[in-house]
Amino acid sequence: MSSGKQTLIVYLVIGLMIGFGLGFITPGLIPETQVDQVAVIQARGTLIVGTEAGFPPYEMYNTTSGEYYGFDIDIAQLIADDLGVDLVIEDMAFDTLVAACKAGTVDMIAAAMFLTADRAKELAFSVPYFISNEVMVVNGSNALEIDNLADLVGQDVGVQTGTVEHDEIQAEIDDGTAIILHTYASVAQMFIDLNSGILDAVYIDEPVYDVYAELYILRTIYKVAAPATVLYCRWNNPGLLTVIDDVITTAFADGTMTTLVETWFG
Amino acid sequence: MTGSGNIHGFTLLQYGLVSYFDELAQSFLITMELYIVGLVLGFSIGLTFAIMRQYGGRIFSRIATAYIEVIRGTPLITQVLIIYALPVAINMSGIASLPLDWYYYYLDSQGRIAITLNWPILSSMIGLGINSAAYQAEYLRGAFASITTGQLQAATSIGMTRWQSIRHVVLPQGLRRAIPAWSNEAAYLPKYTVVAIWVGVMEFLNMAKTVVAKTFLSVEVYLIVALTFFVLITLVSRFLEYIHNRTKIPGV
Amino acid sequence: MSIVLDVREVWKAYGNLEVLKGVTFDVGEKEVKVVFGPSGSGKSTLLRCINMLNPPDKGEIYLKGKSLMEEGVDLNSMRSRIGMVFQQFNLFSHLKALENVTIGPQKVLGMEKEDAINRAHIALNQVHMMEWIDHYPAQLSGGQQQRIGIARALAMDPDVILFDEPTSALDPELIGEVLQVMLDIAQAGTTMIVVTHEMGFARAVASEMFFMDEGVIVESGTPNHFFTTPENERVKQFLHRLEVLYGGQNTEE
Amino acid sequence: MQERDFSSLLAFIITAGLPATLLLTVAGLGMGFLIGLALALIRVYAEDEIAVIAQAYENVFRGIPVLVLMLLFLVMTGWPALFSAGLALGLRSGAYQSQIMRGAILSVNENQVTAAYALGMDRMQTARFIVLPQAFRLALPGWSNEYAVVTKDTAWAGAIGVLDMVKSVDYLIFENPILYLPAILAVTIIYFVLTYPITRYAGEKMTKRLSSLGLGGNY
Repeated sequence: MSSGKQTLIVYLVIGLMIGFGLGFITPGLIPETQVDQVAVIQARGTLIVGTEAGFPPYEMYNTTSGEYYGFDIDIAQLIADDLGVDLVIEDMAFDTLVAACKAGTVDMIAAAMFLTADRAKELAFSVPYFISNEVMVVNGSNALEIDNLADLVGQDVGVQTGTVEHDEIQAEIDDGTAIILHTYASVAQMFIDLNSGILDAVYIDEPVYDVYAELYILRTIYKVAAPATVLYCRWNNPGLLTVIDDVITTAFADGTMTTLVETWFG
Repeated sequence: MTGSGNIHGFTLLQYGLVSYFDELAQSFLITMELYIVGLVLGFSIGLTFAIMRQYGGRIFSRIATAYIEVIRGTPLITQVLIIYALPVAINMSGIASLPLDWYYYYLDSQGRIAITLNWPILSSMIGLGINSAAYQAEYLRGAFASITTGQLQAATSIGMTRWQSIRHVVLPQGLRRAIPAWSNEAAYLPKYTVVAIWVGVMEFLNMAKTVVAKTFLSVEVYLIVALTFFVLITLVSRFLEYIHNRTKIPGV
Repeated sequence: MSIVLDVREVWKAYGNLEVLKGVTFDVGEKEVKVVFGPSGSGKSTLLRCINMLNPPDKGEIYLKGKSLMEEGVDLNSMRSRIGMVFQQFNLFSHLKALENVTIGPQKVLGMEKEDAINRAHIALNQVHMMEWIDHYPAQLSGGQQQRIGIARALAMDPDVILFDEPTSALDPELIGEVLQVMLDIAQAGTTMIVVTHEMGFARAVASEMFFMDEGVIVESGTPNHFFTTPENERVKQFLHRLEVLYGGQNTEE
Repeated sequence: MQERDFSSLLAFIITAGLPATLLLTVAGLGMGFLIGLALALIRVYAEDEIAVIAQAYENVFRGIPVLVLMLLFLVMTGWPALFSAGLALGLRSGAYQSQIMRGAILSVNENQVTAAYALGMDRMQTARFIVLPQAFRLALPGWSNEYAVVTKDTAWAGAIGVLDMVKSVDYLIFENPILYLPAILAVTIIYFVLTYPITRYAGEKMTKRLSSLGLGGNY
């Protein structure tokens, strides 16, 4: 092969890479128009909700019936009912949820997702529907005690990729604390690894810890209030956001929310 | 695509992806570590099985064939997960309590711990090694098989033992002949190091996911990852081609 | 007698190597022309030039008065009127014997399947291969394959068939059956150009023979002329070598 | 919570995870076939300038981990994970199948083309009736290999949320962590059952059959 042809190939390859990248970014250069997402959803007949279904008791998968269930699923169902459409759950890795919602794969995220400034820049968020804590979990036999995250020096800590807990540990590492971070897509695998000794600690939402505490002998060594839990949807469809907010407010007003919280967290 | 009306193409600079360069570079070292150890391990195991399959007699040849077929017939992901889960299962069953939170590290320029080896990384390396071994064994065996029996007979005729003739006649010729096909396997192995993400190793793609989780620049970051792997594989491929051309022997 | 093929001053070179240096001859209807000569003399190239598989550099070739060298000639339809039988048979390996013969009439001449099969049956009968039509080429002997190759050419009902050393890749005991078929179709009135060293065949059916050497026709004449009074020294030597190789039968009579 | 024994575990993996695995395999292979065939024809028959584009396509899609491709398509297209995974597998398999087809086309004996031209066939007819039918047969062992590769690579789709066999293990181990290892072993065995018989059949029987047809190996 001549060197001229080789150069040509190199240019073409780079061109292809940039080309198929730009091809998808370009739509972002066009000013966004407001979309009546409610009409789209009602025409389609389904509300597509993104979640990560390995997060009890918020969202789980029933291996017998093949259905998704949990606190968030029930709330999503309330919204689907209000819209008069069927609920469709798209289960995906937690760290891809925001991108998937932005790209339009899902209409809404219901994944025990906390409200953060970074996420709010990307997606529109509902009124809070739940408040919980973040807890650092160790094995029952582990004598480790900490006062703050900086005391975790030299510890193997597991988090789910893309969670606020992940952010906090990463920020702690960036500040110079020598924490050994393990990131997981699957919370179930994370607890198995905690149990088998690969991890020293797991940093996770308190309600999830409560569920796993029934399976394993666990202990919390650190607790901090978590940001509010909200639902997310795209910015450019105020109609859908209004419906979501209305459903949550109504659920608080008529006692539905209290029942749900008691059912799943009681 | 945000409410504040950002032009997506410029967010790359605005968010300062550049500030994650250190983390990404460090995780890239893990990827390279996985690649090199996997390749070397794969070559050692692969060479052993190639010799066993070609010259091992009935039993050893059967064993080698079974190994190669089973590994080639199952996904790398489950292979790594099985290796990873073996001691985990032992610990969970309560039979023994294997220490799995050991690690080797060095301190980087900011004094942060940079992990070089722990159980997730080691199990990924072993997984990559035994997987690659099956493919490398097939390429090596193909090269050995292409050496005529005349060469072996000639070796026997001057009184060499079977092992001597393999060591001094088959290997020098066979390894050289295997280079083109072997290079292909060697050049494309970096792609498969991302399997380590399944067991939580902070390799390149996993760090990229962490950056995405903070910046939400998913398209940009994944494009950078894609481009990095593409450039890496192209460079390795070119390098091996260059080595091959430099070490040619006429008639071999 | 009308001229079927007219070859005028054909030149062909591969790079610096001149293979054909002005070859001129013609073939009349129902004539059999035999070309022979040492290897590398350009015999095969001549055949490949005639059906434009390797177009000549210069010269003229006319098939029934129509030039093959003109610009804009539909070469494919001209080729379909020139049959070719190859040294290595070149049967289509993925097709059974019958399909090898029908594919030309069906796909090139656009015939209906039944018509193509009828025509193929006639051709296959001529080469005595009807029993073997369901076999793949790899299941046939070389002689049988070559007979299918001849049938494939015959089924196109071409104006002329070119034979490129049709028996030289065959084991000696298989040559006879192929030569017999070639004799039969020659006697049935097929126009043929045959590159061969089978002098017995040449003597039996050739209307004219050409001796080629170094890209030119050195000598031409009837079989009788060659076997009794060849003029050129190279021809004499070549015929003598054939005699040594294949025995004295060539110069009997 | 539900306690599971090995057979009900196997039943769950098969009912919940296997359909996506099979669907992705079929989609990836099918799409890859069309792309691969087109690219191979371009590389063999088209002008050099265009053939280089096909080559660049191959290099790009062979040089990127399939999981990265899946993630890229997921965040770019806004399609469900299953589609993104299928697209990634198909585009990538196209690059590999192009190489398989190109090798097969090039190993069709030159004699066959000469004979076809001598019969009066044009380029298109020769490609369609002579070269491609033989090339498809010659490509069979390569394809059986690619089938195994695509089948195994569907496992990556679990990482972007497709409920395949590997992902189904995630759901199981929440309720039955002790089944972690058995479940992965079961998935591995199912993959082996899916791939091995076909590659073995194609690898041995098909090669023998091909050489009995005088195709492959002889030339």
